[in-house]
Amino acid sequence: MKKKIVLGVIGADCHAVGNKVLDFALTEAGFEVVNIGVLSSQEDFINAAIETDASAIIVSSLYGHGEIDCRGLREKCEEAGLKDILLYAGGNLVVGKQDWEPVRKRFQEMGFDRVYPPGTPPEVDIEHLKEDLKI
Amino acid sequence: MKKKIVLGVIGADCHAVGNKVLDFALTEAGFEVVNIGVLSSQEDFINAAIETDASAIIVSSLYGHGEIDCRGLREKCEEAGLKDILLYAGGNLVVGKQDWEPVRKRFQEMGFDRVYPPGTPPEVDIEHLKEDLKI
Amino acid sequence: MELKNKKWTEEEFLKMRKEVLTQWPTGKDVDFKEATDYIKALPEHKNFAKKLRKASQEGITLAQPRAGVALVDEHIKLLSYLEKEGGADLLPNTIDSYTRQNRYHECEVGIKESVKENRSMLNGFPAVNHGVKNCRRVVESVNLPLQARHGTPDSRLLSEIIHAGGWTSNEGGGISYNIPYAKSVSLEKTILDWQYCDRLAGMYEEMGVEINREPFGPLTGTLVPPSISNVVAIVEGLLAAEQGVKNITLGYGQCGNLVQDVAAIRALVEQAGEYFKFYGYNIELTTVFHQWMGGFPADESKAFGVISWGAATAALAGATKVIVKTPHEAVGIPTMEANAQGIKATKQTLNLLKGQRLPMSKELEAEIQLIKAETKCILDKVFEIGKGDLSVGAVKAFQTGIMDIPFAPSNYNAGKILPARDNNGAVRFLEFGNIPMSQEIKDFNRQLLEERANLEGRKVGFQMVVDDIYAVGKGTLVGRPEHK
Amino acid sequence: MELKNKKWTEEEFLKMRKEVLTQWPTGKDVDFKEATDYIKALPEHKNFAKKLRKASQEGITLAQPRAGVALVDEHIKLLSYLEKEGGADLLPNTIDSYTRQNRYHECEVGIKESVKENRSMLNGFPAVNHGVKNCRRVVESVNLPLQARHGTPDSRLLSEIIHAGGWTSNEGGGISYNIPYAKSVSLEKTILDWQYCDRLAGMYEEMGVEINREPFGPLTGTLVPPSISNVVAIVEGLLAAEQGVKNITLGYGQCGNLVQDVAAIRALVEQAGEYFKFYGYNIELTTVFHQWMGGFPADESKAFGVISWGAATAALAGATKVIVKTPHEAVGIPTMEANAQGIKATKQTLNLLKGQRLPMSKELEAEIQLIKAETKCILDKVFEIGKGDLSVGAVKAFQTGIMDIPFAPSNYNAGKILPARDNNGAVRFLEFGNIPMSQEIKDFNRQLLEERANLEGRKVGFQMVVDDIYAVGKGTLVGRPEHK
Ligand code: B12
Ligand code: B12
Repeated sequence: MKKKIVLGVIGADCHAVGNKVLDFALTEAGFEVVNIGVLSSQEDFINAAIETDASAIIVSSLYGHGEIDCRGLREKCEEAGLKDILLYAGGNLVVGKQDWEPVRKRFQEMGFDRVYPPGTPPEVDIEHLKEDLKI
Repeated sequence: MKKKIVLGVIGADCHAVGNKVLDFALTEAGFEVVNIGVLSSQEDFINAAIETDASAIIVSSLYGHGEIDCRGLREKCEEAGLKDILLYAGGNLVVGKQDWEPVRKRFQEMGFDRVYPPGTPPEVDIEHLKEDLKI
Repeated sequence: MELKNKKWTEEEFLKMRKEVLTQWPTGKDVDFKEATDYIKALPEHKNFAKKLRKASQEGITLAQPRAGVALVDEHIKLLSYLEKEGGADLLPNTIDSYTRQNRYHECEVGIKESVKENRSMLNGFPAVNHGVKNCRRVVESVNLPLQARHGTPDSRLLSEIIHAGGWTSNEGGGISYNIPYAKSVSLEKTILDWQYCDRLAGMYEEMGVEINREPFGPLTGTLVPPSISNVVAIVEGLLAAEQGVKNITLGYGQCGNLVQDVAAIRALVEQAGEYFKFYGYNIELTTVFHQWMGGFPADESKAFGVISWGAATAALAGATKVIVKTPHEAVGIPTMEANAQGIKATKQTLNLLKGQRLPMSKELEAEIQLIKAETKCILDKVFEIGKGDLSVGAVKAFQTGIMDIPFAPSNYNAGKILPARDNNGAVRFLEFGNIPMSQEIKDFNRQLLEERANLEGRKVGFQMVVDDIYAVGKGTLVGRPEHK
Repeated sequence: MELKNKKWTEEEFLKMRKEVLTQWPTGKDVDFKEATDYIKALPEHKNFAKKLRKASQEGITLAQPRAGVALVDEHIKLLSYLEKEGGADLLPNTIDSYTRQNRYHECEVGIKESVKENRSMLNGFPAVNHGVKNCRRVVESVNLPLQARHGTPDSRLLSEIIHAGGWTSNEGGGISYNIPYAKSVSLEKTILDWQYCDRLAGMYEEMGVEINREPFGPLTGTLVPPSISNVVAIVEGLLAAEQGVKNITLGYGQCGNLVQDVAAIRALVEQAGEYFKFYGYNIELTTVFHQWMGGFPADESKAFGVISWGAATAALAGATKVIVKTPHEAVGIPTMEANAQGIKATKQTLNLLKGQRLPMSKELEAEIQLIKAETKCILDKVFEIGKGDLSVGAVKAFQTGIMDIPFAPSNYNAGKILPARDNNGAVRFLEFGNIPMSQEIKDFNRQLLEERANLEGRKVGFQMVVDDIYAVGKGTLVGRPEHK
């Protein structure tokens, strides 16, 4: 059976191109993609994950507010009963060109399993998903 | 009476454009310019200064070997009896983009009265000449 | 209110205004009469419309960056730096994304966090939260005209505040600030809301205050065929004109093929001019060329190549201004220094090219004709379907996919068209969806893409589109298959 | 030996060679036969001529930096970096200025000082001092073809060593490496010495080893009118062809006006081709476009603008390769990083423009015709004055100012012509000196400059020239008076 993945762009972020490309790439790679699109709230991600019984949530944030928008997502997942669901985040997560390590750390402390710097190609994501989901 | 200035480009350096422009600007500013042109040796500078009884020697070096080419010029001037003749140097004096202060220091230690970083316009030169020659 | 392409009555406007100015506490500081006096008292060189007029007369291209941070003092520092060190000709105030969604409470959080963290936690300047007085502080602290640049579907309050704040230009439009920027906001609503913004600009004009309006040309910034963006530009230009706007800058985002880009700007000026004239509007028309708006290379030297080529094209096209990218584009909001670097590379290029234009040629002529023909196919249908009312026509056109913007996030966009580059890098239609083009045009577009497919030894298809999306970021214009 | 444009006999050559190879101890390591075997054994992708041929067939423009430091290991490190990080397509070995003056003793000093100071005290790679073996170490350490780039009036020994060292291209020529680079070396001597270098390349060709030769196009790099440099290029091309050179790259330094620059390259290819054909030489002709060779802006972002615009022009002109400047240009020999940055901005621009050409237009056609007509006026006279012998003609032409290069340091150059830009930035003749142009051409040049003078409210004169010399460094193309 295909693994289900919730995909979306969080917050007030309207960047749609990467989202469409990721959808295409993940689908090609054999996942069942539940794409909630841009401008999605934490609740939208969680509801989609519950409804579809997804194995992972992939959060994109391009526009710079990712840090504010992603806070508390892990906790809300737990509350909603999504125990140990995989959480990935990528895009242009913070405002400006910042050293990557501290950014990665901040997001991991927020509870993301994997965090990706700007311009990470979908292949990397797919490889890690396969690894983490043991496919 | 017009002050005489020896102008030239030292060493194996063939950069002629700045030399021609400097000649034009110094002449316009009221100096009598003795332009020995490019590819001039230390001896060429000294001979011209002696022959014309010049008040200053302006050494250009653009091509990067200025440091090697200028060494000993002050001493040779002294030996030739050109006591206290003004020595200026400018152009692109050293190889590469280097911190300016150490370069200036090295050239002043060689006995240059004034040393100029890349791109110094002729006006600066002229002002200083007038100051130093009390015109 | 029913959507119609008709100048709002004073009554309609004032009724709406009451509501608008209470959307956030800072709204109460807007006093229209006092604001017109304020703007009139500003020195001429701070008026956007006047500066554009002068540039247009002199035939030069002005450079404008994007820039905005959360806090007022920091923002002023940023703009002053771009003016002095960067040599910008026009200044922006890029508005943050929460403001764009009218989430002023979240802006407050962002402002507080920015103070606390001592770095901007917002991706722009929250003008509504800062209010009229602070907008004026900005205009008084710089020596150039100011514009608000955003992406706000409902920008009524924002527009009131920025104009009262002395900013004499406003970017946006009912289509261009909806379809690329929103997901579930109806087009009917955004066109109405932007009629409000246009009417506001029109009222300033009627009081003798020149206000420039600029529909957002590049849309999704990603492989938008010129005819698609020119249609939107002309529609928004006409809608603005009806509300009394007099000074309009129509925009276009660089595609990358020189001939196509120059043709797009020329076609836009000529065709928009014809439409304005036909419908009886007396408009002062200028143009803005956006340096490549899609994915950038992360390497800064490569980014400089992209930036400079955009500047060169803008000059050769004779655009009135160019919007400048920065060497940080691929990674994040630029530092003040990186932003100035982008402007400097741009200005150097513009200056080298001052007065130079791409001469007319067979190829340029043909491309202009093609873009105009494509544009007309769509516009004819929009007028037809709206039964003569352009605003209604636009709404219906998006419903039916007669107008359709590639890669747009909006649910109100059909999303059926697909663009791809031909062998010379010009953007063509791979899928037309419901875009009503003549068969001849369809065949021509197809033929060009088939030629590319042949050269690449593959089929015309979505992989080509994906490759083209990545291409500039990876250092080329056309996304060729890796091993070929 | 008497100067004649005639292929040297084997006897003449071998006699001279004996002398040449003893000019410095490293000369004795040159073994022609062994060298041909060595080059033949090198992989194809390290042959300069072959790589140019491929690029020419594919219609792409290659990027080549300038680079050279005093010590072999450092030099290899530098070139490898430019290859890998920079993405260079062709590699140079810029030779230091002492070698260029055959002052090998001073090179020794420079090499020792460089070891001591742990930084390069020479402005290039002293190939003669390092000898054949070290040149081979370089070629074996990189994956691209190598060329010597210098400015050496007498480059006979250098040429022997670099070719035996496996470098398959040599830049220079009897005029282009004398007049801009020397003060008191007679043209007769340099033409003879370069006949030697050309004959050497010809002998390699006869042994089945392809060697590329590239006359130095930009001359003094400063406002050189295209016809002046095209004349030199064609003359040196013909002189090389006579000595048996088969693979020639003719060059041109960017002036800055797009139409003029593209016209210059097209005129050069067409006209040189006609001359080669007329005189019965079968030459494989390619072109090199030099990014702006005059004074650069010190600001690195601005330098990127200049670099990228040069790259764009090279692509639009369809040049086979482009010589790349760096963001450090105004200040000093670039670091390895700055050098790579210049290449990256260049390659990004070239890739965006791949396949794009400036379409033919009335303006381009007219400019091509003008350049060709000017070039022909001079060349006709050169042949006439040489009584059919081109080498003799060239010497006499310089004596009489029929050929004349602006701002050149050589005593053998009349130095009577002055160039200045017209209102569009194209370089025109302000003073013709003794350049034999038709009255029509003279009047046309004058008219264009008068137009500029009118616009600027001043007289045509030397101040205009000075302003133009500084202009690009100060951020513009045309040197307008400050207050206007
Ligand atoms: C096109 C574009 C736009 C278009 C978007 C159109 C649309 N609706 O899609 C427009 C013009 C509308 C736009 C608007 C804005 N933009 Co914008 N935009 C871009 C741009 C140039 C390209 C984005 C793109 O499409 N790339 C191509 C796709 C394929 O790549 P991608 O988006 O990066 O996505 C890939 C990867 O990130 C990765 N990825 C994404 N998510 C995840 C998740 C995981 C787990 C993994 C592994 C990988 C991954 O995979 C994707 C597919 O390959 C980028 C800069 C850039 N990258 O060059 C700026 C950029 C993203 N935008 C930015 C900003 C700030 C804005 C604005 C706020 C306006 C402004 N201030 O200039 C508004 C945002 C409004 C809003 N509410 O969101 C900033 C963000 C800054 C930051 N983070 O510090 C950027 C980086 C530009 C910049 N340097 O300032 N933008
Ligand atoms: C044009 C040029 C050439 C032309 C010169 C033609 C000619 N015969 O004149 C050509 C192509 C032949 C050439 C050759 C070479 N060049 Co060259 N060249 C330049 C370039 C691009 C412009 C120089 C110029 O004409 N500028 C315009 C004039 C008006 O300005 P200027 O020369 O700087 O002179 C002004 C000021 O410096 C000042 N000034 C000069 N002297 C003095 C003295 C005083 C007291 C004062 C106050 C002021 C002052 O006033 C002058 C008038 O305003 C410069 C880089 C640049 N500046 O952008 C490189 C540059 C000078 N060249 C350089 C080099 C290395 C070379 C070569 C060795 C080749 C190479 N490796 O690439 C050869 C040199 C051969 C030789 N034997 O000398 C380097 C020097 C590097 C360094 N110092 O670290 C430079 C800086 C380029 C670089 N960054 O690599 N070059």
